[in-house]
Amino acid sequence: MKENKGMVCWMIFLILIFMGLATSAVAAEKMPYKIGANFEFTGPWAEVTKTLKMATVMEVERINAMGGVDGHPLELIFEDNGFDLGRAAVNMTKFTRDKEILAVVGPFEDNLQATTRAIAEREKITNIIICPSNPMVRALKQRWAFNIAQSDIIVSQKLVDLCLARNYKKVLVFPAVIPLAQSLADYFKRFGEEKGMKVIIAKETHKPTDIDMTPQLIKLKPTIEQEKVDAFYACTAGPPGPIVCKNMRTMGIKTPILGTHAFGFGFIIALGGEAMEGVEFGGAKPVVPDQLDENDPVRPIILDFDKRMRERYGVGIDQLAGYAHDTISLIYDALKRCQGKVTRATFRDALENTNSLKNCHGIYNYSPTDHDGLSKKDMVFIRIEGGKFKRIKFPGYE
Amino acid sequence: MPKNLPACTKPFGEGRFGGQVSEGGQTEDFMNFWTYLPQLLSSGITIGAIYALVALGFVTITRASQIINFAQGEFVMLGGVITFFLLKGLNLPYFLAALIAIMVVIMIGFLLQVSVVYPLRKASVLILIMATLGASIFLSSTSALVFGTLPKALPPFSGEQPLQIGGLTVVPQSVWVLGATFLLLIVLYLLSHRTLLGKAMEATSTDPLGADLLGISRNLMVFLAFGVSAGIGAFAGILITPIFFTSYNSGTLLGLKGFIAAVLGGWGKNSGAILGGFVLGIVESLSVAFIPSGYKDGVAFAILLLILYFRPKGILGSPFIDSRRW
Amino acid sequence: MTSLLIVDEITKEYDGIRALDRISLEVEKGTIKGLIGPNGAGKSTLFHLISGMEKPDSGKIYFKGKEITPLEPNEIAALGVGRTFQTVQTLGNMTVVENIMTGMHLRLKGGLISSGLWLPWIKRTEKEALKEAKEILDRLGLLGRWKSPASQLPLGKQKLLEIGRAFAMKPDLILLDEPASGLTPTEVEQLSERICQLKKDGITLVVVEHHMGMVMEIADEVVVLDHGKLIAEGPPDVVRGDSKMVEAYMKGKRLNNYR
Amino acid sequence: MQTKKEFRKRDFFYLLPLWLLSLIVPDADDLYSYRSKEFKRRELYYLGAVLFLPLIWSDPHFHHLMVLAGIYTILALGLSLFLGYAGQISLGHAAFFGIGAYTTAILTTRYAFPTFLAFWASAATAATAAFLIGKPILKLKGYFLALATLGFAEIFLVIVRETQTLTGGVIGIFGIPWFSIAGFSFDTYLKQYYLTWGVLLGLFLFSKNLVRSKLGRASLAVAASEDAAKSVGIDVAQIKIKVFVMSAAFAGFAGSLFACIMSTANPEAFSLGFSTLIVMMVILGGMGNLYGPIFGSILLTYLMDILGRYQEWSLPIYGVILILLLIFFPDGIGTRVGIRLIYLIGYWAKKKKRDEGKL
Repeated sequence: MKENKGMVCWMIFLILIFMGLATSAVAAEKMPYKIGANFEFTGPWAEVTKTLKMATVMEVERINAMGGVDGHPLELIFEDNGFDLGRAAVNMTKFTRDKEILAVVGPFEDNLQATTRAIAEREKITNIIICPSNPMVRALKQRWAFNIAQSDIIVSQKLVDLCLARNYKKVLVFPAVIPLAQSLADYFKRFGEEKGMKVIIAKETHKPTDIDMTPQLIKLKPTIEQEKVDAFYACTAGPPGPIVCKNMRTMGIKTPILGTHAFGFGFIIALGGEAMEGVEFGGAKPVVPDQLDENDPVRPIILDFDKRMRERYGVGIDQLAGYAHDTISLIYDALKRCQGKVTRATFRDALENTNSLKNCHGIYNYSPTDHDGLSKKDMVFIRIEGGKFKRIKFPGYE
Repeated sequence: MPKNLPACTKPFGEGRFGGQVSEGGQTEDFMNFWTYLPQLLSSGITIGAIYALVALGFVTITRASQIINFAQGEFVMLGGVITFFLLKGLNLPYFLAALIAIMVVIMIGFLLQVSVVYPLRKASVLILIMATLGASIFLSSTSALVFGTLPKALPPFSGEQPLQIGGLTVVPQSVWVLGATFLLLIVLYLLSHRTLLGKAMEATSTDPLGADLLGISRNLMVFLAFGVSAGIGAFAGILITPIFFTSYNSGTLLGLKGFIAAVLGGWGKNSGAILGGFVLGIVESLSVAFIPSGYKDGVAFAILLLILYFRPKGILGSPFIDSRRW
Repeated sequence: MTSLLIVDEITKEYDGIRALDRISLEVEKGTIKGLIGPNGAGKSTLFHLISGMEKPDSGKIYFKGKEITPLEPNEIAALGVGRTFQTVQTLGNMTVVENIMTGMHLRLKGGLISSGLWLPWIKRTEKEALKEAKEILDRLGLLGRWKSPASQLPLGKQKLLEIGRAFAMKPDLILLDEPASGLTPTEVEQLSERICQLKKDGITLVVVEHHMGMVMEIADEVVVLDHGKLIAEGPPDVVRGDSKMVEAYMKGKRLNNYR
Repeated sequence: MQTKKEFRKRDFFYLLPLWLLSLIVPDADDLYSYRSKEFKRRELYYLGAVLFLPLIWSDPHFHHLMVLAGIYTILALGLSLFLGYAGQISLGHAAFFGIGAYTTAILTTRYAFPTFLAFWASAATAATAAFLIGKPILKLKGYFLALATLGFAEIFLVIVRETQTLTGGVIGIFGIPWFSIAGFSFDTYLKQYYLTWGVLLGLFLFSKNLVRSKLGRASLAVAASEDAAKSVGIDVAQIKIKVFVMSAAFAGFAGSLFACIMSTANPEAFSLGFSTLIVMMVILGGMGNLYGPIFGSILLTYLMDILGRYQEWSLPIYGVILILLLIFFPDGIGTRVGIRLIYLIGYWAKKKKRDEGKL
């Protein structure tokens, strides 16, 4: 009995000492720069978010292994917002409360981005948003919000170039009821008609959850035949793309299919099977890491990143992994360029002054008027052949 | 690079393609609608068969105990997803994978009954609804965790090449679906009308006390019913995954549609479930010809409201509607 | 028409079986009518028809000279027909006093908004209602437990409470459906006292009862039903001697076994 | 002898935290006791907590969380009138919430309404919609009523997605101004906190009065036994409609506040999952008890926030917790804990008396 008590006292004493040592040890090295990540770990985007998490974690560990930003390690803090508006906003507040957090990455869902960006604007914290596809959100001229994605404007311009190269004069657009698809369709129509094409946006639409597009296609088939459209633009993202292709081939429509840059994922081909053969779209460079030009400035970065991803997780990179990589390296770059004490304000200014930073997706240039970064030159034409993404080139359009 | 973003300075919605639809986009001329009627019908019938299968799952449980299992759709999802996992992950032969998947899902059904429904057997309707909804949340999110949220596509049973029957082209898989549906219907009919077990299940549902007095264990019957319905669900899932991709969250909507089908045909009747399923599928796919396809999901629920208001018994009439619970 | 309630040639069928076959009877104002008969004779069915819970296949029902056959139950209740149920249906999720005040529903005023804002007149009405309800409980001898949940009362008290709820409507006619079933003899005594009190208040009653002694004691007139047919009617003493009734109801036994 | 001492010690251990709990946990016999006008001391505790907690614990995250919880509570309060008192089931209240939010969004962004007017307008719109939909639906019972309301919610979502010219379709509506009364705009979380909980307090008093009035008794009677209710002349259908419309109006208020505070309205926020969440709040808090919704919604909002840390696991854990809570507290945590509490206190008091008697 007594011995036990003595033991306990000793234990507690030792533990206290150790804790003291530990704290002092922590205090010795420099405080980490914290980055909040406000992602949809559950809900429809879970898979996407998994990729983002893997890539970001890997990059951060690499940077820390290299000694961090002049001694300060980077630290990521993940929060799940469960695809829910309220929870996303609350997470944002939670991050802003912690004074050491310099920036918040995400969320991924368009409808949540509007709120978090508003909060970021109010609380004066940088909010880096991956793939803001909602035109209303992306276009909000906000000081504290930065976008990492090919804006739907350049995607549409690239696709118009593809049509011109292929000499498609008349294109039928079959849009999904998601913000990305809607703005893509609008911009495609505008730029296409500037270039003298005839773009028909079908009244028929489809939901991301639709499992069978045959009825809509049946209503579109007469249009395709009467108007003799040269190409069919499946303006959608995710599973509906392959479904559309499959149903079209099943119905025996032979029109060539154009896709969005959201077609550039392995699972799309896996779902569509041979129906996907011959689909063309303008995609990002990480989709075809091995087929870039020798003199492409971003080629080494992509190959290196691809190698490390394969070593660590056994999967190659895709566009999203690329976005994650770009996010972290942008932050790293900005932190290095911060003058004096690193605060949220100085970090934001440094990030806004990012200039010709080479990254997976291309060369980033931020400026007070432009928070989008990428340009049309950072995209390539891609065709699906033999169950693989194959880069195609056209003289004059690059 | 300076950007002009006129689309974003526009007021919301206005000028999105509610407004700016071009001339050729819509085909109101019914000439060529009638020519494509068979095509619409065939796709409607395929989906209808799926709804019918899901509805059968609901009905089976209801016949044994007047419970609605809102997790029914998840059984369908799990059937497809687990088969995919076994097939692609463990490289099992197709038939074996399907069999194991069905077994696993049946086990899950048993577990669901034991862990959720049995403890709440005396609880009110509301509690049961919420508990099964919670179960469906758990199942779907867990499958997302284990198998990933990417949609899965199984290879079709026989060939990818669409058959040309007269004017219309049919995927061979839909023939499989139809055949399997009717096979299952016959089996269930025999089970519920020819065997003692089926009669016992029905007895427990219509008159629980009497069944108890006859020495039929009600809980056992509910237990078995959950297993059977889970099996049916998994079967449906395996059938549809080659045609329509199954992803972790496709269960809920399918479950609701299946329930609507069951109510439409006549609540608590196998034949009603089948009929309702086909009617719902056909009406849904035909409705697209007359209204913008965006409203397609609304159609099913509109049908639900109408049928509940004007004829809650459903088309074939229902043995359970009179009971106080409905 | 002098009679308060007139049932005229009503027939009710449940898939083929005639629960009631062209029954007609009259209830004078201020009397107690006993309604007896073996199980399945259609007594409760008759009550359901009168209170509008079910609709007759043919025939008409008049109350205060007004036809009430097509009316909804709550409308009939609004005309002044209160009733109790065979299986006691006190509102278990409320206190005893609230049960009584629920009975006063039609007599209280108060809309959605006004009662939500608890405007002065609502306050006044509620206070008066509470006072009156307590008086009623006092008469029923339940005032001691006015705050306890109704579901916690013993069966006898619950039956009393149900009668009290019906009485709180200030009706002209109360239909009592087997008020004495499952009660101890002493409780039955109390019950019959209360019923007689109600009669003194000038309320007409129709009582369905198996408990012969009680019916014969309190009823002014007795009606005997058997398999949906009215086989005897008249004052208790007359009916008691009636041979048809004896062999239909008593299965040939002597009646005084039952007294 | 010694064992007895230990018992007393253990009781004491239990009692201190339980007494503290009793300040936040709704009273068990609120279920039954005649709903009296005068406030109890416990209610003053609640009021004090609501007023001063944010000032004492001034943490924006806490404020923001409580703002959300307050909005959900308003919605759950309305639902508990329909669910707990009238005993009907509705899985479609997210739709009324959405109607409220969209009314505010459209009125303020398109027609530059002052938010205060839009606030009332959204409640009116939601109530009207409830009246129209309720007339046919409310004759159903049990499962079918649940399914019908659910179907209504789904149809509402489809309509919102499709009528792009009005609601902006899936893109939604952005830039809704802060809630403001006479130029005073609620732009910080603290102000929003007081706004939300002020509205909640008003609606709470309103429904407290409603519940102990004629209408409340009638709806309780409908829940208990429709036959009995009819037999005393209660028009069951009318009562159901009234309560349904009332709860829809509450949902409209909540939706309007939500739109103002989130400054955006889009269809994703009003799906079936949200209806489920709200119903869970009502059930877990304890039905037929006006404190239940408050307790339940605060509980679940915090639960969701804490679960956010367990990234991928949050949703499965949530599902399990829901099921377990339903199995072990089918009549609400609040009620259950309250009853235990009272039992224990009573037991302890008795025991004390007995011991004194012995000494």
